[in-house]
Order: sequence, then C-alpha cells, then structure tokens
Amino acid sequence: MQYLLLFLFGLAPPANLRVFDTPNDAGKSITICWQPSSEEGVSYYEISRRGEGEQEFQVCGISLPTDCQFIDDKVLNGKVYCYKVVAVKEGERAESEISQPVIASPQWFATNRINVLIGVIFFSFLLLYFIYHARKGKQLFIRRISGLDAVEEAVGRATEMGKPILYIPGLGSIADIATIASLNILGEVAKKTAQYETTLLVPNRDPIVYTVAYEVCKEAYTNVGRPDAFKGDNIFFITDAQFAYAAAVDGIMVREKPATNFFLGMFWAESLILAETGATTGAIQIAGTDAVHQLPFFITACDYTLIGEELYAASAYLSREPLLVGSLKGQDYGKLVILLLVLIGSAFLLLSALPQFKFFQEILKFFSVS
Amino acid sequence: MARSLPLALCFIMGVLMAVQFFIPHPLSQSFLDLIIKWVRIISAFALALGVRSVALRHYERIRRQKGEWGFSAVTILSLIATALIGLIWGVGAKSYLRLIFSNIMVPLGATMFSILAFYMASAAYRAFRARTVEATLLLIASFVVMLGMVPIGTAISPGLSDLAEWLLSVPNMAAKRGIMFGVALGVIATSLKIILGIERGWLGGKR
Amino acid sequence: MIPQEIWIWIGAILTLFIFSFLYGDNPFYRFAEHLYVGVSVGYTIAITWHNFFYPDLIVPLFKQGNLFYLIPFLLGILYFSIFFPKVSWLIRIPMGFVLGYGSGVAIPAVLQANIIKQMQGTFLTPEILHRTDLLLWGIISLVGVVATVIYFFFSREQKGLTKGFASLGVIFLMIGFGASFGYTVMARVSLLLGRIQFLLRDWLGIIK
Amino acid sequence: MSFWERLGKIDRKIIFLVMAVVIIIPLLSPLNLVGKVGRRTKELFQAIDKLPEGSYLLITIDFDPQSMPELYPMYLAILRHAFAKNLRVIVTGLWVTGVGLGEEGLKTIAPEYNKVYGKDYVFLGWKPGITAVILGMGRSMKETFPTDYYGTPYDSLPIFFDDITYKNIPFMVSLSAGVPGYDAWIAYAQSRFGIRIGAGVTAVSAADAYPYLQSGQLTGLLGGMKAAAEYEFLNEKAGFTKAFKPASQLMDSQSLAHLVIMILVIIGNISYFALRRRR
Repeated sequence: MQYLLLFLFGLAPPANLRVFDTPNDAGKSITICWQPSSEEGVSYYEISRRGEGEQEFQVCGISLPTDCQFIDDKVLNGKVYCYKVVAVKEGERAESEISQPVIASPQWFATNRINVLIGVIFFSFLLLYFIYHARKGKQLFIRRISGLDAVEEAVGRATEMGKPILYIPGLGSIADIATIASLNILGEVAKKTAQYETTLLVPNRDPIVYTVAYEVCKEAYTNVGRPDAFKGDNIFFITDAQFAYAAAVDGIMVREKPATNFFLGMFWAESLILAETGATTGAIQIAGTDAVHQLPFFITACDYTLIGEELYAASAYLSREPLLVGSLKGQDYGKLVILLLVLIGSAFLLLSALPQFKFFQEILKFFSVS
Repeated sequence: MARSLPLALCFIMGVLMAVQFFIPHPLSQSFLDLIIKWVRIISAFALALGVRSVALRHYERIRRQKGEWGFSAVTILSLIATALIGLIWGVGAKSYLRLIFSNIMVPLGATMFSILAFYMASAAYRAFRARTVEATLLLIASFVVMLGMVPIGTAISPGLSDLAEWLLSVPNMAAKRGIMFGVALGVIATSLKIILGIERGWLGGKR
Repeated sequence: MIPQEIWIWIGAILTLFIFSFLYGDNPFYRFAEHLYVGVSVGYTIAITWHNFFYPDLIVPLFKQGNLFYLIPFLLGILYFSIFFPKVSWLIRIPMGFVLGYGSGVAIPAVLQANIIKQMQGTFLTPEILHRTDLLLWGIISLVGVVATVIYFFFSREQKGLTKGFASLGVIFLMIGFGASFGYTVMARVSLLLGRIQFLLRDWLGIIK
Repeated sequence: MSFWERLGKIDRKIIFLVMAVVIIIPLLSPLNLVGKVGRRTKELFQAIDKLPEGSYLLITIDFDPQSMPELYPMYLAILRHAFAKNLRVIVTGLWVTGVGLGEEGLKTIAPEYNKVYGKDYVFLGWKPGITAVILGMGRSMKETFPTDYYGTPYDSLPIFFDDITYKNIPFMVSLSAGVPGYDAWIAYAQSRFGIRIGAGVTAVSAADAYPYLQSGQLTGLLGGMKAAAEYEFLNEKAGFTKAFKPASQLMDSQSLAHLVIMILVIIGNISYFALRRRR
C-alpha cells in the first residue's frame, strides 16, 4: 500500500516543520527541525529561507539524509524569516510547507549551563562555610601525608652535605593551580633553607612564575630574619621552551649535584627527563603534581610523590594555616557529595530500566554539558 | 593600597570571568576575546623580565670568567642572533627564523624528548621490583600494556591486546577519574580563595 | 641561503650532541644545551613581538590611536616596577589581573569538564544491564572511582572502613599508573625511532 | 659483588646501548610482524569508508614535528584512504608548526591517486585564533578562509561549490598531539554544530580520549603508531594502496624495545628475589 502511495504521489515531503530561535546562543541563529521523509534513499535535504521583504526563497544550507535538524546561523537578529525544507532524491523534489515566521535574538543567560551554576554556588558555599569555621579557630584534623615529613629531612640532609637544594616549581603558568600550590610550598622550603643557610636554586620556565617565585623566596628569607642570606641570582628564568628548560635543568643537576630535588607543580613529558637524571646523581627526590599523566614517572623515579590533590593538601599541611585547612575539609565534603550523587544517581538510573521509573532518565540530562 | 588594589582587581576580574561563562550574548563573547588579548599583551611584558634574568646570569659568568663561561657566551650570542634574525626578517612560514626553528630547535627538542625512551628503560629496570602487592600490580599492569600494544603480544595471546585496553579503560580510567574529582575541587577551592583574597601567597609570602 | 644538505648536517650533529648526554655530561652536550637555551629565548622574543606585541598592542594603540589599549599597556609596564624597591608592590597589579582572570575562567570550566561531565560518565546507565560484561566493568569502574576518591580524604584518619576503601583506591591507582607507564613506553620509543630514522635516513641515507 | 648483585645493578650505559641496538636492527632489515586491528582503529576506518563518494573530509593537523613519528603516518594513511574513496579532502590545522607537515603530506600522496589541487583537495594552512577559526568555519568557510594557503581566492577553488560550513562536512579527523586538539574541535565544532569527529592521537594521550569515545563524542580513535600500522594494514587489505608502510616497519622496532624493557625488569626481579632468599 505504501509503495502504491509513493508511486502515486512520489517523494513524501518533510513534515512537521518547526522553526525557533536557537536557544542559549549569541544570536544570529535559527534552528529548523522537521520529520524526515518516510522514504529511504533521500539524497539530502535542502533548507531555504525568505527574509522579511524578500520575494524569493534562497537556499541557506544542505543537510545529510540522516539529519532532521539544521541550524541556520547566517541570519540577522530581529529580522523576520520563513523557512522551507525540500527533500531531494535524484532530481525528484518534495517541498515542505512554509514555516511560521521566526526571529533570531541573542540570549543573556545560558539555561543549558544551569547545572554548572548550581555546582558553582553549592561548592562555593560549602568551601566558605568550612573556611569560616576554621577562621573561628576550630581545630581541624588533617591526616599524615607521606612524603611531606621528608621535606624537613631533605633540607637537613642538604645542609649536612653542604650541597644545594634544587626546587622546580613546575613548568606551568601562574594560572595553573598546581603552580600556586607549589609556590606556597616553596615559601615554606625557603624558610627552612634560610635558617640552615642552604643554597636554594629555583630555575623557572614561566616569566611570571619567575617573578612570583623571586618575591616568595625574598619574603620567606625576610620573615625568618635572614634577608642577608637571600641570593636573588639563585632564582632565575631559563627559557620558556619545554625541552630546552629540561636540558638546562639536567645540566644543573649533573654539575651542581644537589642533595635534594623538589619537583612540585605542573609537569609534562619532561617529568622523567628531570627525575631520572636526578636519580642518577643520588639526590633525594620529592615530587608532586596534579598532571595525572606524569604521576607514574615520578612514582617510579622519585623517593616521595604527592599524588594529585595531595599537592594542594601539602601546602595546607606545611603551613598549618587554619584557613587552608578549613578549605581542605570543605573539599572533602565536596568529594563526599560527588560520590553520593554518583551512587544514588546510578541506582535511580538503573531503576529507570523499569517502565514505571522511566522518568529517572532525566538525571542524565541534568548532567549533560554544553 | 599595596594589597587592597591588586586584591580588588583580582576579585573583579575573577567575578567577571566566571559570570561571562553563563552569558551567551555577543557582548560577553567580545569581552572575553578582548581580555584574552590583554592577558597575552601583559604576559609579553613579563617575558622581558625573564630575558633580563637569562642575560644577566650569563653576562655575569662571562664578566667574571667564572667556570666554563665560554658556554654562557654561546647562550648570549645565539639568543641575540636568533632574536635579531626574527625581529628584522620576520617570522613567516618562509622566514630565516622558521629555518632556525625547524633545523635547530626541532632536532634539539625532539632528541631531548626521545631520550625518554632510554630513561624509561633504566627507570623501569631500577624501580620495578615486586616488593609489595601494590608494586607487583603496577609491574604486571605495565607488562600487560607493553605487550598488548605491539604485534608480539598478539602473537603470544590474542586476548592480551583486549586486556591491555581493558586495563586502560576500566581500572586506569577509574583511578584517573578519582584523581580528577579531587583535583577539580582543589582547583575550584583555590581559585575561589584567590578571587576572594583568602589565598594570598602570590602577594609574596605572607597571607 | 644555506642549502638543505648543510641544515641536515647541523640537525644531525646537534642530535648526536644531545644523545652524548646518555654517556655522561660532556662539552658537546653543554654546547648543545646552551645553544638550545639561547636560540629558544631568542625565538620567543621574535615570535612574541611579531605575533602578539606588534599586532595586538602597537597597532591598535599607536597606529590607530585606540586609547583603550592603554590599559593592558600600563598593566604590562607595571611588571618593571620590580626594579624600583619603593614601588615594587605595583607588580602585584598585573599579577592580580592575570590571576583573577585565570581563576575566574577556571571555576566554571573545571566544574563543567572535570566534575559534571565526569560524573555523567561514571553513572551506571540502564543500557549496561543488557550485557553482563559491560555491567561488570561499569560496577568495577564505579567502585574504583569511589575507592580512589576516598583515598584522597584528608580530614579523616584512615582507619576502619575508610582504610579499607583507601587501600582499594591505592590498588586502582597502582594498576592505573602501571598501565599508563606501559602505554607511554610505546610513545617514547616511537619518538626515539623518529630520531634514529632522521639520522639513518635523512642524514646518512642508509635506510628507506 | 656477587653475580646476583651485579644482575641487579647493570650499568645504565649498557641498558642504553642494548636499547639502541634492538631499535636499529629492524630498521635495517624489516621483520614484518603483522598485528591484529584494534576496535577503535576499525571504527575510524569504517567511518571514513562509509562516506559517500564526493563527500568532504576535513583533516586537521594539530601537531608539530615532535609528534611526527606517530601522527604523520596516520595522516598519510588517512589521505590514501580518502583519495582511494574519491572523497574531497580539506586540510587545515590549529598548530602553526604543523603547516609544513600538512602541505608535505598532500604533496606526497595526491600524485599517487592523480588528484588535482583545488578540485579534489585543498590546503587551507593555519590561521591564528583557535576558537575563532573553529567557530568561524561553522558560520562560513569562505569568511574564515577567504583564500587557501597559497592565496587562491575561495571562489576560485572548484572544490567548494558554495560557502560551506560544518553542515556540509559529514566527518572530520583531528590528528592532535595536545592542546589545542580534538578537544577543541569537540568543544566548539561538535557541541555547537554537531560535526562527527574522529581523532588520531599519540599513544600516551590515547587513554585521555577514552571518555570521549564512551560518550560518543569521538567516532573512532587512532592511538599511536600501532594504530597507524593497523590503518596501513587495512588500507592494503582493502586494495587501496601498495605503498611502503612506514608505521608497520617501525612497529617491529617497537616490539623489540618493549621486549628488552620487560626482560630488564625480569632480570632486576630475579636478582631481587635471589638476594632476598639468601638473607
């Protein structure tokens, strides 16, 4: 019967044409949806539009036979348009009806990002709540982080051996949070080297990080009353080229033979070039990064490795600063919430396999991002 | 002033950028483009400080004829020469600078990078000892993947490559996600503290 | 100006200089290292000038007279305040600008990409109920994520159930690290092969 | 030092030497070890294979010479496949340092299939502004690239029948060695314009791409040189080419290198357990 109809009427046109202003965008865009022609073998759909005051429809796009949606983003804001969609098959054409008029406009709020907004607000309150509590002087517990106790020992060892300490604040920029954490730890390490009068070498790859590292060290030496022991030349910039930096630091390691190497911050492929060279010079090596890729290499070649978030925790742990400790507690609760949401969400989603609980599928939609 | 002005600027920028994320309007997009441009300009100024550091460090060595100062001369001369060549004759696809890049910097960089193949062998030999259960698991996982990634592994057992892929996509991915959640919250927390002026390490030591 | 032949020789010799570091530190390596540092800094200077500084600052500010661009110009200039101890605090102004920008961009972006998106990927979905293997892998993944996250709880002592999960987390971490290590070996050997091909093929011409 | 101790403390230089030797041997005389084709490689191959003749295929060179050993053979293999299937190939890239590679690949492969520049394939080069370029191509290819790499105006290139956008491109492959790479294409081109994307990445970052495969954002993935060798194998099997298979030869060296590392680790452990038993 269907074949007979097709024979009689030819190609079926796209039906249920819907046009609307594309949501959550910067304007100048209209979305066109249609129900595909029932027939197999449509070659493509041709979408055409007619603007206010124009006589003819003009082709504005072509879409694949599998599509049932087209976004026309070459329209003007505030102008009225009409659309039609033509199914094309080997010269045969079937035109849809002409759509309702539609106007494109930009939006001021991305409703599809509401999940991110909720997350930002929720986590901000959680963190601020615990920071606020910490500020009121409530004692908070942090567990031992293996590797951090080694910091003191490492500085002491360098002093005994009369050799320098090499501190790499990572290869990231100041916008990498790992760099910030590293610079906090650098401040603590610098205080110790100031007290022990150990040489502290800080080669840098990022010029801005270099200036901050310089200030941090100077401040640390001043804070423990040894501004005279501060040697600005020992905090220096090498180059911003990743492997040139690695080559130069390798050179420093084999020539200056530091007793301790710190690799804390953001690292890329050079991680093992640095850590393995350091291992052969016999230095104690303490590494830490949130670059998940480089962790296996630091774990293999270094004596102690701070894994991911441990790097952030380390700056709180070393400083024992109540505000930082408070934020750690907040982060823990944040992780707990994530875990609970994942577990509960999974349970509901599995339940949605049953027809009467199908609505739980909406959970996934909430977590979709754009 | 010395603290409040930078903190205020940091706060304003942070809030503006976070809010920008939720506004699709073209005004918000062009604002983002403008700020990105500005950040690049500002960073270019910081580079001057870095260059000064390099130049001073090596100049000092040459002046005092300290250690193997001849190598410092290599750095200074090549720095000046490359910069001049680039500044005078441009940086286009057919410029002299491009030649220097692809015939000096690329071989040097690629060779430094490739040294890792040797270092991975020596690091694995030195450190992969089945001392504990965890260390043994690490060792076995690395073996399975190393074998699964090459034709020899397929020759030993056709399932090896699937097992390697499974290790990468199931336990490895679970561990990475676990780390990622923590790291992401750490990033959010630190960023928030920076914007609100709670984290002031960057102001120089004191909080 | 310089024929390609000579450039290949230069590339090959520099490659060998770097490889010589595998035997130990030596003057050849030092030469290559110092050359690399110098050339790379010089390169960055030229690129920064031509690609950013000139088109994005000099042209709009001085040639088109767009005074709006005085703002990044002045912010940038403030970096040099570091040389004048009395006003050296001014360096914090551009730093505050850059940090505020970075932090503000990071918060929603990280939340979206590394939390919400990853949570979506971690959920067990009804589709996996149809295949036992997928169901099993999904459950293992979920357990792995939970255990790893618990390992990173800092404000609780690791004892009892927490300790159990944390140890399981360590097992996942170690398997993950081992797998990544094995995977990376492949990539690094590939890179080395690239260099050896350059030496044997492009330079010496003894292989295809 | 006892034998067992010595076994646990082999000099690094000997390890380096052995590695170098086993890597060089297969390059001098190939062993031709043929592997099995991975699922993700097959997915990408099929995605391209199923494109109708004459469709556009966008290939983006998002890598530089440092990742050339892994990604360049993929580029060549995909080009051979595309030309054999008579697809129209558009090549561009997000890395300025990748421009030379993009051009070189086309110049090498196009003559093998008698393809004409401007009609069957086009090279758009590189433009600054990553996001702007990706988004721009979604609005108008003509506005984004008023000319090709060689300065030919857009309208004089017969490959473009009209001002095209992602709507007209059924599939693209991003060969990416880092940032910006396939994630940028997913974030801007796919999420906004819905283009299907396949990726070729270095082996080390392949694991990063798995979440995108699971979520369906990526269709097919080539991870490292093994995948490139597999693609060469599929090309040859389908009769698309008889050319020299660079990646397949390199896989031989790769296999031996992996074996050496494993043998070294085993030797280290033998020494460790022998010494522990004696204590």
